[in-house]
Amino acid sequence: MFAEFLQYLFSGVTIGATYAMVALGFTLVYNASHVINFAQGEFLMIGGMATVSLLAMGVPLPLAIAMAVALAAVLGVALHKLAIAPARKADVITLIIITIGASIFLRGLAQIIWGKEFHAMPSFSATESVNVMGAVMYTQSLWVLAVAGVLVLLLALFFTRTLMGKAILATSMNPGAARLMGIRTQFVLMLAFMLAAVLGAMAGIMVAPITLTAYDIGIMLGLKGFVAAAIGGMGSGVGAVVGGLLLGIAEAMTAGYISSDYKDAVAFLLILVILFFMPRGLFGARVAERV
Amino acid sequence: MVTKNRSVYRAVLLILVLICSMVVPVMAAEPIRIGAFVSATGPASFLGDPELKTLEMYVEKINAQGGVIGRPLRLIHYDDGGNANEARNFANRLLRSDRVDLIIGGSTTGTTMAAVPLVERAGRPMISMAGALVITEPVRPWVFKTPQSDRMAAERVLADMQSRGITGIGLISGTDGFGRSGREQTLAVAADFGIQVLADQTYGPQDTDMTAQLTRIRNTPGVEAVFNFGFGQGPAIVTRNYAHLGIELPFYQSHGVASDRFLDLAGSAAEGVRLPASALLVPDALPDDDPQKQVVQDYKAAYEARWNMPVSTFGGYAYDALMLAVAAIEAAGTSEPKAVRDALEQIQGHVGVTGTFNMSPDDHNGLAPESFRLLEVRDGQWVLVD
Amino acid sequence: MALRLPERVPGLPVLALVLLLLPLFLGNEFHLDIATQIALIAATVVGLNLLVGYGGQVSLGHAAFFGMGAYASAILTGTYGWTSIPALVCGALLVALLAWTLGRPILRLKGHYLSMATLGMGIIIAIVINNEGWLTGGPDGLAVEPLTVMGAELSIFDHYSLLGLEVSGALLWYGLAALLLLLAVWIAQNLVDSPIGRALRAVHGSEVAARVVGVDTSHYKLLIFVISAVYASVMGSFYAHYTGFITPQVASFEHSIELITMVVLGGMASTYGVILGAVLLMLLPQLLTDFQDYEMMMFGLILMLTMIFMPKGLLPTLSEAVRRLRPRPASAPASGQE
Amino acid sequence: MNQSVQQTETSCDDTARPAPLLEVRGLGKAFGGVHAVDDLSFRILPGEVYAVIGPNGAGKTTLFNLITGLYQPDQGDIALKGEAVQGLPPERLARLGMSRTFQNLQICMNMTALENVMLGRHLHLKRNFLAALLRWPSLRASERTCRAQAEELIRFVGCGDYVDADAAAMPYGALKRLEIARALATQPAILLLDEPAAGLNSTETAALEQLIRKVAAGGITVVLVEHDMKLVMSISDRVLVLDYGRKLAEGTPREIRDNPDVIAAYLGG
Repeated sequence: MFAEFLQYLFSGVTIGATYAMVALGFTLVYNASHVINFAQGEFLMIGGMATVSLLAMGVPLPLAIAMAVALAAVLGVALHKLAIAPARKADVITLIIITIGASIFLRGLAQIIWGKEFHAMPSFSATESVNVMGAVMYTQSLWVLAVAGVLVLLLALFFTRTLMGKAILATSMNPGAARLMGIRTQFVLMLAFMLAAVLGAMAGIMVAPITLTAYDIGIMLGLKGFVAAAIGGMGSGVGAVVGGLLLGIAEAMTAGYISSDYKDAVAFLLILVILFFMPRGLFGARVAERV
Repeated sequence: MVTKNRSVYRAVLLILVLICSMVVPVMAAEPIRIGAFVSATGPASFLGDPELKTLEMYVEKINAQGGVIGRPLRLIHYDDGGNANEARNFANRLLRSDRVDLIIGGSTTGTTMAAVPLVERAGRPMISMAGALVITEPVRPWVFKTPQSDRMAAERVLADMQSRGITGIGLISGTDGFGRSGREQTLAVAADFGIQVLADQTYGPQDTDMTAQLTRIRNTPGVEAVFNFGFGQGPAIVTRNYAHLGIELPFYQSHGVASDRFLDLAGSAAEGVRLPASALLVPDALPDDDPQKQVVQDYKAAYEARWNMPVSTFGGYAYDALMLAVAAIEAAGTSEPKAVRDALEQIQGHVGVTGTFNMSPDDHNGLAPESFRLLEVRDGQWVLVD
Repeated sequence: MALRLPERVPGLPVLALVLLLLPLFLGNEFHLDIATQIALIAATVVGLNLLVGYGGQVSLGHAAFFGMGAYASAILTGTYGWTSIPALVCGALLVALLAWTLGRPILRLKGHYLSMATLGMGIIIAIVINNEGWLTGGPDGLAVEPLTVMGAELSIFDHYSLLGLEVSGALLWYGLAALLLLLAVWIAQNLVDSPIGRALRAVHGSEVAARVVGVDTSHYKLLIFVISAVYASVMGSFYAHYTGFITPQVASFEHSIELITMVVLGGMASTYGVILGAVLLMLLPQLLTDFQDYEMMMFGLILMLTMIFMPKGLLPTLSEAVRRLRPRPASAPASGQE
Repeated sequence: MNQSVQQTETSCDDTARPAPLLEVRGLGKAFGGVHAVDDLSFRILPGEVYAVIGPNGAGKTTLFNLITGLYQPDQGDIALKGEAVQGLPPERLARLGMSRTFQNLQICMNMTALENVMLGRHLHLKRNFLAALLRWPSLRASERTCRAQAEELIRFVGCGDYVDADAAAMPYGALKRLEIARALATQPAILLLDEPAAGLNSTETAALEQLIRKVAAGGITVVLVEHDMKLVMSISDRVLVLDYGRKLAEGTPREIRDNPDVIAAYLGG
């Protein structure tokens, strides 16, 4: 019984950590620009696909990862410079449609470059799984959790300890005032997009050995990341992490104990229920409206 | 102001160019017009991509050899992205705008069925590359298909389980059309083989982890084997999760994974997996007197040389569809739809990649269950079991 | 008293004229078929625009209502042998009830949380349609009976004699779709020009302002949510009868995104703009087929560029440009040619 | 000034004075431990012009938001025409005759000036759903009347040039007056103006003063938050001075001007 529960938990935490990284990407961009970047899932795809194709060319794994992340970072900056910045005065929903256009474009591009097939990436460690109290865990899951943990920690340090991180926070709270204080908001925005792309790419690379990867894998993972971010409360870093883990675990538990048919429905039901009681998610800012 | 005007001007230009590009292609009387709609992108690109590649390649080949009944073939193809409504619209475009003589498509049951009413009405033969039984049962005058039915696949697997003395199984299937239909057929015929489906789990086509479902199946008492009905990357992940959980029970897949790509994706986890598939995956293992041997070897060699990627049985469905069409046009001596349809119905002993087709007015599929070979993965290779 | 002529006075007859003359320019039945579908989808989008464009409430799950209407008609006529109109009305009532029930908690949310909730609601409905195969036929879809009105069947494949003229069913269907679109526009504009519409637009413009002058904003949000859902349901029913075959994709997240994209692309709060948006987005897949593998990339690119350079949508941007050109016809074209 | 105002200038324990239009008792509201409004009580009599002043952050706008139902009070009562109204949403208060303007303009920029004011007539219009859907003649007639009334009001506040202009295209000063026109369109018993003169030049302020006088002369009770002391002192019947959310002083402009506490607070005491 317990082994069963543990098995669902492992599976949920692994996928949940992925969702959390995607959700953090959403949160970063949202905080800096109040844009929901529907292209966030594509960075995941680009990270995974680029790494796979570099590996196939004989590039060693660490270098391949670095190059893939760099590629995603460049694309993140390009997304901001070419698509978001020129339209920054547009309606929120218009910006959403722009990011949807961008995600379709990136997917179309990836499909031309890398083809439509799924690709497998070898596990980072030689042994593929370990046994923990009767439940089995991918060693890759440990990689996912470790990397997610380190990234979250680094982000937290970045925002609390560095000037640049504080600048991003200031910009998110009040762009006008931040500009007056001499913060270059455009640069901060660009940085946020870049960091989000890096996060997404890292998530994509880490889970690729478990999930396989293809040009269209970003759609569902991106959507789930958005759900996780909303569960946690848009703009809250802690919320993104908690939301991601919660979503992953809820899915695994539903598939295990209730119904695999309605696993995804339960995830979305969860968000409806949470928003019903907490209209700004679990950790969303509760500010009084200024009039 | 100036830049704003310019951007408006540019956008207007863009729209104009787009609208102009809609001009209907000029009618050319000479070639035989073959229309195709496949799911070359989207969730079913697994199917549509090799299908389209096969069609393009063989239409070229046939034209290089002088065409059919002295006329070149002209392939007009559209990508429906796996969307049934797009498929319907493209089928309609093929019928009414491109005025094709014959249609090959769609890739999935949903896209095929969406086009069926239009095709039936327009009276043009359509050869589908989708698996579900409903496409050709009941028989519709103008609709044919090349893959074996999913029921046939289920029966083949269940028969093998029966021969191994298995009486209780766990079923896991995708929630896409292929998996749903396969699941229904399996549930419908399992009892005929004295087999009980004790666990019935599903996974979404985009899911990335099926450990929970498999854990549940493993913990169901009485399960002696597991059968996965699905296509795309899902079954590969299921296979990896299966091995990862260390489940020792016999594991069966459907023909939905019958491609070398599956071996790449599932890796060592695929060891011992059994599945029904056409001869295409084991061309060299076929006995020399097998009539399919030559056809299958040729197709595999040609496809892999041209596209530099492993063949899949789905491309084989397209190969068969095209060759059946060519055979029918040759037999009819014309591309007139009614004559071609009648000729298609008369085809006997046509050796294809998928199997040997014996069409009749009551059977628009024409394949016998024997066309499915039972394969097992051993040492990373497909091996013929019987 | 100088009564300003409302914009709707010239708009509707022009639209009617365009719809009337359009069949003369369509090359073949395929074009007519696409035009019919565009009209039905455009009518759906006109309804969605009431919610999104005028009311300022984003819905990322509207295809679910469209799908429910389509499936209600398909199932009630096909499985239970109802005639089309009662099935359509029943579907619309069902959707209205659902939208009313769900709309209350959902519409309390704002901004991205509202998007999220509508998205979740839409996906749950799509999952149910996909999973309950015994009722809906599952992912492989469901064939739909032709539309029957007072015992007469309207099939695109038949020919009918109308006032002594032989008319194809396809043309009749086009006429019906065109009428539905005109009706949808007429009703939408009536609503927008009424006190209700004003209250609704005020919700978008400034919700506090609306409240302090006595507008019960949550009531109006709910009202318009239900209205736009009913629009979608009714058009979904007609669409199902027209195409004769539906799959869960009609209710999918992708379809929802498509619908909202039509609104934003054409121009929010512009009834004729969103019709233009529907026309373009429905034609694009047909126009881009020549690009083959590049189709998806092109589609994304066009979507992105249009929204970047015309953030207000096509029609508002174009009409603004025209307005700007008019007073100084000499200088404007020069700047346009750069 | 009218009679009731004369009476308020007599002492507070006068039992014969008229019932207050608005009465606030022990009102309190805190944001994260900071008391924006703290145990505040005052009464506003029908027909008077009542000003609320105080340094920045004294809780003036919070007070307005509490009175008009945008914020929920933590404690205390608010009575409008003798009826307890604390906690009621703004749309209910509007029905009871309360209307207001905002410090940061709340104009519907997606509508014309006329439509903004017609919106103010919302409560007084037939809002039959079917009539709207099908555009019945009765609805058209009522819309025509409404349009005429709205135009009248726009001219009344001095924005006659902008009747058909898009709100987004109007200058700031005109928008401030437009907001007043919209508030007047509800036919309020009490009108709350939140810094109506902020951002206006001296000519515009003078015009505003005239407008407020005209409104008050029409029998509408006016409550205003304002920084422009000249304006406050010239048009108010009584003034309430807030400091840190508490009542510092209340009285006629003359009394306030001479109040040592107020002088201390204002001159950095």
